[in-house]
Amino acid sequence: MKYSYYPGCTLKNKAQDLDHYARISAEALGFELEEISEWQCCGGVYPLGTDEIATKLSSVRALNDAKEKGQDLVTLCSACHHVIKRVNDDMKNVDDIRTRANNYMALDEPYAGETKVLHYLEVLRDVIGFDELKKKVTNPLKGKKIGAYYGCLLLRPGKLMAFDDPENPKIMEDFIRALGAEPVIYPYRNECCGGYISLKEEDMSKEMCRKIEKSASGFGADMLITACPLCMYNLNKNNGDNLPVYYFTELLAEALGLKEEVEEQ
Amino acid sequence: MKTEKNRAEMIKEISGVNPLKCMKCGKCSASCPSYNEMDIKPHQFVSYVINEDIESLVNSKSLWKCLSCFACVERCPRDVKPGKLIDAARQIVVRERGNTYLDPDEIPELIDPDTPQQLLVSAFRRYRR
Amino acid sequence: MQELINRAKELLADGTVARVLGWKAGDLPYNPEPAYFEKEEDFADFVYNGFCGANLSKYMIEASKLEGKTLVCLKPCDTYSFQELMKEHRVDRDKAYIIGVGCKGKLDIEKIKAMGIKGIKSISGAEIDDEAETLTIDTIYGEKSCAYKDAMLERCHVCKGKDHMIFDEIIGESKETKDADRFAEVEKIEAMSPEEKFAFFQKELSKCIRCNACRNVCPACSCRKCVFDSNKFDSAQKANVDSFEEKMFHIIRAFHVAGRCTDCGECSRVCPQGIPLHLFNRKFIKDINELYGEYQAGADLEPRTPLTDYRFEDAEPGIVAERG
Amino acid sequence: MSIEKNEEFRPKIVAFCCNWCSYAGADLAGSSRMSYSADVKIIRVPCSCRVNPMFILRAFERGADGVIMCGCHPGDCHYTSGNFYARRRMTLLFSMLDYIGVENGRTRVEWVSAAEGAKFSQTMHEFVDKITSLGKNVRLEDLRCRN
Amino acid sequence: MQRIGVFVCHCGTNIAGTVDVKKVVEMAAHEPGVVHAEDYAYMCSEAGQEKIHKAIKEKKLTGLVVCSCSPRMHETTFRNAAEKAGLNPYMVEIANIREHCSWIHKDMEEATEKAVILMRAAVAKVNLDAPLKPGESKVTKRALVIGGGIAGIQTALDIAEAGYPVDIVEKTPSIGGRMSQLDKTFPTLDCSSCILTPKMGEVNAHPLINIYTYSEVESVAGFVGDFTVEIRKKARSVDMNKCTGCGLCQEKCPSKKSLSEFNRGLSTRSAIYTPFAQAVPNVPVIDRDACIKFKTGKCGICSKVCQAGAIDYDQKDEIITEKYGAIVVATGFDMIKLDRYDEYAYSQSKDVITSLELERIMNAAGPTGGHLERLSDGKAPKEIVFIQCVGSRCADDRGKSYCSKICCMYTAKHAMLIRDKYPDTNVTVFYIDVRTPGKNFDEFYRRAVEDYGVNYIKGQVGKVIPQPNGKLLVQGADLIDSKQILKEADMVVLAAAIEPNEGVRKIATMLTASIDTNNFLTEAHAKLRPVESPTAGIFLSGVCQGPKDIPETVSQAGAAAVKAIGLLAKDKLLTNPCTAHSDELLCNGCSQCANVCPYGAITYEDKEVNDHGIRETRRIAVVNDALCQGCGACTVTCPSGAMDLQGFSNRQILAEVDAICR
Repeated sequence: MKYSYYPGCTLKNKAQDLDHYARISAEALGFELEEISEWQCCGGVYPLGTDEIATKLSSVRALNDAKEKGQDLVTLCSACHHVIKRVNDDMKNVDDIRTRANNYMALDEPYAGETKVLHYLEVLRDVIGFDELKKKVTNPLKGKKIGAYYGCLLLRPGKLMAFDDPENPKIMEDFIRALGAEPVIYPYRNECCGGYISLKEEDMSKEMCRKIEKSASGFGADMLITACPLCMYNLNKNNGDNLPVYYFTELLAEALGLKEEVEEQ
Repeated sequence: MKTEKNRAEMIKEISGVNPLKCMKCGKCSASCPSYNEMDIKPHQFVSYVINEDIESLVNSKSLWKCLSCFACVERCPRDVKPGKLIDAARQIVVRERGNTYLDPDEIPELIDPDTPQQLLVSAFRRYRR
Repeated sequence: MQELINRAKELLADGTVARVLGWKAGDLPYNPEPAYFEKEEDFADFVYNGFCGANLSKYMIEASKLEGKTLVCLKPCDTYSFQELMKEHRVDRDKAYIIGVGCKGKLDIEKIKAMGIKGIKSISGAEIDDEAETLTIDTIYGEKSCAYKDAMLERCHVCKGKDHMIFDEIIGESKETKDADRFAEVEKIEAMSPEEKFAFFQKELSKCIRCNACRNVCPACSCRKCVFDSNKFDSAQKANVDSFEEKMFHIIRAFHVAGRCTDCGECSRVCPQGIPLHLFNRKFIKDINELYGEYQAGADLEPRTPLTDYRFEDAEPGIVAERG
Repeated sequence: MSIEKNEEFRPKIVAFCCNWCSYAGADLAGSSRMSYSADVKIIRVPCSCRVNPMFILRAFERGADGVIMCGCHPGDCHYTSGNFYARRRMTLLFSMLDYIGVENGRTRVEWVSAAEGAKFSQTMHEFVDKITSLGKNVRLEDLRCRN
Repeated sequence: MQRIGVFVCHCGTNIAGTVDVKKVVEMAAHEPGVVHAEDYAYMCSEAGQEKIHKAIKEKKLTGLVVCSCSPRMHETTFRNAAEKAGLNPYMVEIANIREHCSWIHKDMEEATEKAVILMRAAVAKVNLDAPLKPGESKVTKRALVIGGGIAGIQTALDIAEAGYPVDIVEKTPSIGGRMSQLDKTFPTLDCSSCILTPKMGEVNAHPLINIYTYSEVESVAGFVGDFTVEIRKKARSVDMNKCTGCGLCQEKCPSKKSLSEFNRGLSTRSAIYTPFAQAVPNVPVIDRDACIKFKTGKCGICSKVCQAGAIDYDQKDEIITEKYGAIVVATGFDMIKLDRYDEYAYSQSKDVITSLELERIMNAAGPTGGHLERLSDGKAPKEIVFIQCVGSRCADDRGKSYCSKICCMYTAKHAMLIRDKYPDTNVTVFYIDVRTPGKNFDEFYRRAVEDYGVNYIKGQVGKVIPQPNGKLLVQGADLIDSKQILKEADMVVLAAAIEPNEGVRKIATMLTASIDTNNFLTEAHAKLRPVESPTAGIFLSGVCQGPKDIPETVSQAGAAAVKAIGLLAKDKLLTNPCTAHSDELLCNGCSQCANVCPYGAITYEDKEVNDHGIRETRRIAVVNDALCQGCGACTVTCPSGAMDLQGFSNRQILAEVDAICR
């Protein structure tokens, strides 16, 4: 199975781990991520203004690229996923945005939201299946108590992201279970880490991350996983190193027995 | 200079929000992680738009404290979703005056070796044009 | 054909049937007409060849009222009409002995004439036992020939299939003749601008002389008395003028048979003005297929047709404007 | 030589309303004083399923510029299922009119409940605007029927 | 040719203020068939009707057109007036020149022009009217009440007291409904079962009331006065006649792990059970999904211990067919599911509960024996937070658009009861608005605040955050003080929205009763006919029609009973004569019309006809006038126009079309 893959800016740089482990795990699980050629940055945040067009075009390009290949589009980074999924929804359902975006793009065939946007976790859940994943785990992460940190962008707005219950998600917990570890459910897993605000309002972000971390460790987590490089950065920067934070793909690779190979190489 | 009425209309148009649907339940303010940092609270944004007091909104520091975390958007029972109004007000600032909350010159001081690109990209999108 | 005649005679003789409904030769080599055969000697005129396009199922409405069984020869496509009429209690299955006759595509004399073949004396290659590849036509100007396919009725190019839906026995082979898209013509019109569409139908329908041939031949249009002939709607027919009345007639006619029309194509075949009347019926069939799911009238005996059925989630009428 | 009077185009619009929902909705629009154009004339029918395509074509033939049919919302029919049949009939009829080149804004179906006076008035506004923009129905009128 | 009289009403200035009524009268005189035209200030008044009477007599009128308000308002008035003067009432047509004309147009010229056209259309229709005679149908003097809650109980008692037999069909094993689950009732704080149980007993003992519990309506046929209903009596597995209600079987039943429906899943029950101690009838049922005997074939303990020999494992569902003249729907409500409101952590913490669950916890017969305790650890809560409007007043599809009406009051009740019984427990209520219209209601709420010190905070809660120490952190807004509040609570109670009981849509469909998008049954008129369904013979009682509290429910139950009694008291009903008829000379007998008839009113007969000298037997559609409701679906399906509708015939509607387009 082959998917178009949109890595996003940070995965080519600070978050290479997130990308790298995802790719080798995919291979082991029998699907392929074909990187979209010449993708452009999604912009990091979804432009809420209904009159914004230019800021949505990079997403449309990626989406159209996948459409032309007849593939579903897979993303990893929560922010990219959020932006691309919502732009896709606009292209499908908002006449005005679709018309104007297509006018800009001047494609051979207008793009109208045909591409299906999937998060990597959705591929694991809906295509591979967590039961199937469990069978492929060679190095179960026994004894690890892992708190899933969803953050805000993956889940909300629930109706558009259609990823999981926005107030009580379970996809990452099921993922953790499939890897052989124990998920720790804590109420702050869908609260914001502060996001881009950490640039100028460090204290606010610090306060938020502290709450997340306290809640998670209070419920017994000894590590957190995330799908977002910015969450990772904020959490790492602000938690007194008590609770290590990993990309979910890193644990996936570890459970599939691929991590050592990499390290050896 | 646009009138307050124009600017209120503009906010409604950019956001696609009808503030009259608000029933003043305060669930947005109850959900907001940045509540304490805000001078104009999320639920108050609605009445400021209804009352066409946009000048106060564009001068509010709340614009720069909102995380766009969509908690209010998710939970608003009336389809008002104040987060969208806040973003629209922010758009008015960055579009109208070329005013920004982030100057490229500030950047070197604000970053560290681990700062992900995503952070800069996102901040630029929200804070300036 | 001989097999058919022999079998018909046999069934007449043993009293299984009281009469046979088939075709007898006309005054020209290409215009056989429906006829009853009741005695052995009547069969001298019996024909069944490529020109026997007429759908005999409608005749069974009257035949059902006669004493005894009627042997009726039905081509595969005619059997759809017969089942539809059964569904509507218009024909009596017990009064029919159905011989499913083979069909290799029926011929359109207008097409042959359009090739410039005139003064026809006789035509060979159109018999049911022939391979149906080439027609050899003896004319007063000498012998001409043409490909069987090129002389086929439009409806045979979009044939529903060579299987009989209902029969007591089958005589003769049938051939798959479908080589065109059933809805291509409809799609072509759909793609036109409103002005072009209007001009197209205006041109076609202005030819209508309200001879009612389409209505009389149609197996679905079998009302005892047509609304256009009754005072129920104050809609008694008027003389042809270049105006709305004809459109109304043809739209309503198509609407009345929508969901019941098997697309047998008889309306277009018999129209003396050559109006492609099947384009109305087929538009409804296409819409029904697209909006309410694939449906072939006469393919089964389920009582509900698309217009006497519904789903909660059916499309709204606004879809017409939406799809433009 | 006579001077042609430049009269404003006033469309003739026939509205078929079911007795239970839409006619009552129109009554509510009236008692709430929600105005709409006087060009709309309502014919009361027991149910939208009573509307025969012949009625609609007849209206056009006699010079109507637009025909709208209103009924109970699907699922709320007073007779349980009438509007479902009406919906299929009208969908096919409208599609056919579109197919023969009639502007497809000249016909409309709208579901209006007895509680939706505002929607009734709004719908009539929109429909009248649409018909006004389409102008006179010249494609379907039977000139012989003109007085 | 008809002799038509046209009467134009001024309706004071309601019509005459915008429509030039004189002009309408003048124009009417030119219409074909019109022999009389006049106007009057109020046609519906005695004097107006007298004018009609006089004109009919003097001018020998055969048809009337009244240009006035909506026919929905006064058609019956004018039909009666015509009848009094000896004219067939169906020879009257109304031109609605008020609601459809004068009230919506401002320009006199425009409105007058339109009024004239509407008058013309009505005249055209009357010209084709034919006298119609309503048929008669009998009334079965028995009522069916669907639902055995307080609404159904009250309705049944009132009908039975008037002397008519009543059957109650109740889905669960006992009557009692939601009210039996409540602990105390507002605003008087009486004990709910103390006032309900006697009524349940009364119903049970009433000679004219028959209760079918553990039963459901399977199908409904017929029409007002003559419904035929099939009731499925589910297999109880216990013989109602033999059982003494001793309760030994429940005690000995080894399968005790099923969740108690009555206790909202907060406690368990045995597989053979009565829902609660005061159940009526006091006869248990076997839950076959939980019963070991049914699952494995082994066990049979209940049968062994039952001295009355009442256990019957072979009992089958039974279908009872009964005829009724009137049907009252009293199907009640339930709380919405909260799975889309997980910001309140309902599925994540046992200490977040709904108000109805709290009701059970507070009740002495409830899962905690009436002690207020946390379900997680059994500890007494010291800090309780109530959250209002959970799923009510919601614009998106997570919740309901309406106000559930009862929550403000019951929350005040809960707060007060807790503060009264456990004075050291603090109670905080997060509210959007406190809605207390009703006798002694606001006083009640104020008492909660003033006398019991309940802390009311105006603002919603954003999130309930379970803490590792088992507490619940409630993050809410205080809109008055402009503060975001973080409050640590031991228990959170959600005032979940109420919604009509599951299955009511199915029942409404069987009854052909209208139902709205929220699944509340629609009343025939919001103000003037609030307890009747638009479908004749169907009446509405209780929350199935809209949110209401107990006193309102009881009032409505009584009102529905009176309406049903009014119907049952009649010996005969006149049927609507506007029915479909098939012209036997045109009918093809094709069966298409029967396919679309929602009432099964069309059948086919082989009939000998004489078609202009040709005699033959034909299959002909025949309409049963008593069943036909006059929708007209068949008329459009009929291609030959054989099927036509009296009072709305093809030619009449076409005449109206022609008149409007003229």
